[in-house]
Amino acid sequence: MKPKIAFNWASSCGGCEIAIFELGAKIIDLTNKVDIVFWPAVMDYKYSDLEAMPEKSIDVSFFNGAIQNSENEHLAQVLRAKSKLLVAFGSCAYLGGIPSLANTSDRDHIFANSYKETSTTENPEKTFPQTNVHIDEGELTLPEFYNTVKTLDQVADVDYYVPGCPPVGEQVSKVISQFVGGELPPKGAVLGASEKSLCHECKRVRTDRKISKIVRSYQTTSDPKKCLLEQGIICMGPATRGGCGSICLDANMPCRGCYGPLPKSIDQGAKMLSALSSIFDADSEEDIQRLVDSVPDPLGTFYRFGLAHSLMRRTKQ
Amino acid sequence: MQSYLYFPGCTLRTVAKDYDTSAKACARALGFELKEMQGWLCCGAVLSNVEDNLMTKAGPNRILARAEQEGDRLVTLCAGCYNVLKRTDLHAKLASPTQQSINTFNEDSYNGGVTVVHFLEVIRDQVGFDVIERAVKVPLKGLRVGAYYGCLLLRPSGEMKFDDPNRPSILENLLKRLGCTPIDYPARTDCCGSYLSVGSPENSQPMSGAIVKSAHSCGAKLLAVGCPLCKYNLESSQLPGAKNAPAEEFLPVVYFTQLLGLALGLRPEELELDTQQMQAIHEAQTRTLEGREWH
Amino acid sequence: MKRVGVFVCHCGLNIARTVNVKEIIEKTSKRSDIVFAADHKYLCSEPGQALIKDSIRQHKLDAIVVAACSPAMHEATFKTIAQLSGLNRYNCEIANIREQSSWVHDDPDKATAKAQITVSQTIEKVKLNEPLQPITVPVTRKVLVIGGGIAGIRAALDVANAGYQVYLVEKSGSIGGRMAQLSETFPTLDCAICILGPLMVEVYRHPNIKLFRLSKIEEVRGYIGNFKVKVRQEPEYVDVAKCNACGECAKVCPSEIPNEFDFGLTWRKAIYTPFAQAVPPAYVLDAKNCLGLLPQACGECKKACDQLGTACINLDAWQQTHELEVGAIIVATGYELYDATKLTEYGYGTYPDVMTSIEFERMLSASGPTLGEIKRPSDGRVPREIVFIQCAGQREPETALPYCSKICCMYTARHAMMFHEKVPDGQTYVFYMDIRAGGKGYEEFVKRCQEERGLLYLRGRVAKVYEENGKLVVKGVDTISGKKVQINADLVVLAVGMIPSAGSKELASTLKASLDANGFFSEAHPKLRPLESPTAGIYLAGAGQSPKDIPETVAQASGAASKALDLLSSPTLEREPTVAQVLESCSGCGICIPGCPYDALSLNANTKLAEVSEALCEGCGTCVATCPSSSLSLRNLTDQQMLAMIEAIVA
Amino acid sequence: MTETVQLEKTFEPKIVGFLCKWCSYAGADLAGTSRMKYPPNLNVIRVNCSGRIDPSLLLKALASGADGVLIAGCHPGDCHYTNGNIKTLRRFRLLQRMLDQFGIERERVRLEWISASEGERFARVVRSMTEEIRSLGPLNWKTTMEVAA
Repeated sequence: MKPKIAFNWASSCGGCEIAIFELGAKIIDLTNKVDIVFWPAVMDYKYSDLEAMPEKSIDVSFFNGAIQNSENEHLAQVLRAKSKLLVAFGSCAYLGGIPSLANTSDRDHIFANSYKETSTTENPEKTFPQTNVHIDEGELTLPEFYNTVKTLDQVADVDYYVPGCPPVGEQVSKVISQFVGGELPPKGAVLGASEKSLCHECKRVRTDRKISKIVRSYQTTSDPKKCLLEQGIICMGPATRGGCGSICLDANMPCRGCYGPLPKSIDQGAKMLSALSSIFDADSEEDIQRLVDSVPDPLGTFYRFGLAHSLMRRTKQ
Repeated sequence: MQSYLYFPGCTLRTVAKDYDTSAKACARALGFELKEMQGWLCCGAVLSNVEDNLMTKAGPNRILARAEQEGDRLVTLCAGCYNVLKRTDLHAKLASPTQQSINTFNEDSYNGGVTVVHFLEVIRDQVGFDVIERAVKVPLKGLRVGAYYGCLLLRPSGEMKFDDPNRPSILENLLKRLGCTPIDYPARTDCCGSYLSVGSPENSQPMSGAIVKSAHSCGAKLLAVGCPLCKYNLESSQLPGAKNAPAEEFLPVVYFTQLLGLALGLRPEELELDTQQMQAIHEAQTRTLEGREWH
Repeated sequence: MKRVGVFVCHCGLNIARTVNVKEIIEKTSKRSDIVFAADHKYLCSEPGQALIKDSIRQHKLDAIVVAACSPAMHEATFKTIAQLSGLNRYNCEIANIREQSSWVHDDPDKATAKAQITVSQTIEKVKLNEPLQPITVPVTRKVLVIGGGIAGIRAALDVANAGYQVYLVEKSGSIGGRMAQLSETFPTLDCAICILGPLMVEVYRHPNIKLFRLSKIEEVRGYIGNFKVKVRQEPEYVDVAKCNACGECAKVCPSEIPNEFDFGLTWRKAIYTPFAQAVPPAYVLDAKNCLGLLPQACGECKKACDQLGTACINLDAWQQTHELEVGAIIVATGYELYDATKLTEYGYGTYPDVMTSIEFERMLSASGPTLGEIKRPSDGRVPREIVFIQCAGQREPETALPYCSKICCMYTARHAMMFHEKVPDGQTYVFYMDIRAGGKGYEEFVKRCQEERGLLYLRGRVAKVYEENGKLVVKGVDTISGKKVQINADLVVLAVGMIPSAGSKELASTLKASLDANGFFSEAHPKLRPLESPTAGIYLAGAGQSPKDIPETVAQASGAASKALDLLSSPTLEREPTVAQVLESCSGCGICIPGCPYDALSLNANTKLAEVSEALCEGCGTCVATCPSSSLSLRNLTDQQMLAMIEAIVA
Repeated sequence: MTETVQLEKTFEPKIVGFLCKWCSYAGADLAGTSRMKYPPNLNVIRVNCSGRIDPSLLLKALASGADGVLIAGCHPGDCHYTNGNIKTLRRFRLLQRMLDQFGIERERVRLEWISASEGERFARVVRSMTEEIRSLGPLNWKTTMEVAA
């Protein structure tokens, strides 16, 4: 009998779903090998159907997206209960991803911003999302929106992690085949990624490991052959797992860190901060401060994909 | 008109009225005024010998606390008050436990918002000696003045930071600008005997007497002071009957503010200089100018 | 899992007075990860060490924590005991509960609580320590001595005589230092230069000593056993080898300036010999006061020298940099005198007849400005009444130097005695706070001066000195009679204090050797390691470390020399193996490479990954913090250990 | 006034101190041998050089319950390892900017240069830091992170 697989998306852009379609024709023989029992992005499933399933009846659940509301958390728990293996699929589920940048703010500010302050918003009645509303027909409910975005493993026990925003195609097929009759590493492993930093697969040449200025990529035309750091563009590559094939760098864009920290790393952002500042070409207080001040939005830069997963997880309200 | 918050102190209300008047007159002449602070009281200089050093500070703290309400700089004239208030302020800024208990003891606690300065510092740092020199209408040519500092302006030097405690020069520098000839004499920083003159003049008089002698022997014809008590001691030590009073002729003692006033062209009465003092001053000047003097 | 044992020291009452040792033992033994815990009155004592030894054997411990004084104190002792008991010495860790707890906190409960944390954090660390073997590296068997005074001379000779190469660096034109300026020395009244001169010559002739005059230390790299030193030498306009010190050059030199050797009491030319017995015995051209070298303005000296055929003057000489490799460095930078003009109450600088003791010393010297005659600088008259003021600007924390210079009581007695010799009918007064005459024959010497010579010692300080009709009026107090005293003197001599010589600060930071609050070089331990700087391989001699007299200086110099020899005695040296290591996750990004001050990091040519040269790595761990991929680790101070310790503290 | 008194009674700050072995730890030892008194709120981790301090460790301390962190090293120019402390300075300045973004008061995280002879300075730093943090109150980052709803 074919192994049962589930896909779910929580707080995410949907890119991870597209990543699965990157399998292309392979999806056909995937469906020959497995039963897809739950996949809201593709087919209409009811949560009730899922909740009705017996415990551990699903072999593997691929869960993408961060946990930003009560619905996300509920699904995470249900899927955990119903599945033998739960996989945090993609940067959001694994690290918090872009959604967890919301942890630099809180619900009230986010609502105010989205439903009031933005210039394109027209909301004269000042209507804000409510968890439940009475109307004549009865009661309407919405999931509760959280102050703090969490990673999947902060709400449920996770067996494996697959990084990437989104995970690149060939890695996805590799991972899936690992689950379908493949060899599996010990619990907690990061699949579909390298054990070394992106620099290991980066084709750019490194000459002088010094930083005398910092610019944003739009402010300069960078040399596509030279290391971006040495050109003053902050590239998270050194502090980020490889395995993506350095596609961003091939497109002359710096790494943003979506593949997450390295095996022994305590905190991806802090590590990058440390490495970057250590090679500042400045010794005097003034020069150092000048370079420090030229770093755009440190928190957002160093934790673009990993705030929820980081040591600090969020800012103080 | 620029005005400075001003603490007169008891003596300048009574025996040292002339110091107060002349200073205020000079200030006006120099285009600023000394604005008397509200509700000032005795600085507690007399208490400074009392054992319980907490009490010595309670009074002055109250003064500073009140001054704080009116301004951030407090000008003093009497060297005694200056010494007490400045050191009280320093102590307050240390935020020591003693200070805390003083603040809890006083109804209004002082938060160290006041800088205590002496009138001399104001005319040196705020007005500037160059301005003074230009403002001089009647240069006091040939007036051989012995500046007398005493202790309270200078010591303890670590705290007062007013001038070099051993070789001070601020008064001489001022007098030069007024056209006087300042006389350097060794005793100018010696102690005048201070409050001993109250209880045991037989001990204080020889001390101040020695100062007068020293000034005499170096050719001073006049003594300029910045402290009422010093003035009193230096004068009384020369009176007949004072214990080993100097044999030389009487050496008049005036406040530096009075000389400043004269140089600025103010009338003697504005400076409360009596005819006797004026006579002495003219006498001294003319003698040297006509070269009847040695030196 | 490791079998960890904990030992807590009472240090007599030093720890036990504030830290509740029993409670710590109790709490610690309750831990599931602790096999054994015990306390002792003095763990560093023989029975204390025996306790550790036996317990390790008996309980088969494979790691121990010793909670006692600072690791700076006894870490080595306890690691060795661990080793002798069959443990790897790196499985022993020290928890500092004395300097960091019992001595700085009053509240016993709080002190104990803190000590408890210190102990548990150390337990967490030692659990993750790995056994290591020391790294052996070769030793450069040469010594650098900085400063050519009596301390430097003695140290240099001792090392050289033991058969090792010495580089002696002196900033002035001649070695000899302060001692060369002295006339006699107490208490024996030996002529200073008579006993110093031969040593100076010996240095100059010694095959194992290379002397650099007019030189400064520019840069010091490396570490104990292997220092790389750059010495910058001012242009040698006069060829030391050729110059025969005939002095013809000086005769024709038109530029005359005050002679610093006599503190401006005499004059010298721009080309001159520092003093009669100068070593090297060659003239010095003082470029600052020469009429001009670039462009050449005068050149008379060269003409004169060339005419004589000596031809040892080269006016186009350039400064040179010498690169030296040494295993040990001896710092003997000596002292200067406190600026007496700051002591305005004494009027030095205002009244010519107020002089400092060292100026008086020059005047006493037979080769001095007055050829030993004592004369008033103002009018050349022989003074009849002389006042010596001891502790001038010393033991005065508020206004001048807080410390005592130790030698003034002695040389002042000597000065007074010499004055009495030369002016028998003169009267001498000495103001003192108290006489500090600790030293062999010192007390006797002072007594002799006081009694036989009828010198008047007044216990008290001088309030002020001023001039009155040709006399110096000295006003002071005699605290014994309780009377104010006034002396009308002809000459006043100030015993000003010793301060570290100029440049000590720069040198200290070049050497990475620390200075104390008064700017003297600080020793590794005030009692037990007075000859060593806290920086390994750097040794201290003479007044650069603290004020001291000649016998002490010479003793310390020989001591420092023997310390250096101890290091040089073996061709290799064991270094701490707690160095950086590269983990498999290294991607070869190369960000760590430029940061290493020792060039210990490099990218392997084949693997293109980082690698550490253990011989070069000093174990600072900066690269570990720098590595963006956490692929560098510091042995026995790994991130895991740091995390464990942090957890233990905040738990 | 009364409020701070309240705090002093209830709240004892927990401070993690990273001290370099050559200067600052020796300075702390000097404070000890000179019997200078300072509050027991700081526990010390001894490192060879302040350059060893990875910002991750500092964040770890704050995230897991410390109310403040002190990094102390040799004065610039005096580093036993030439310039480890300068690298610390570079990292620290950038870290400060990021800590501002995290909303952590600057008083909580300090970088100080303390030489082996500055025992008094060490004591002073610990005193002032303890007082400042005490008046700021607890950091409690754990609860900050847990605010989900």
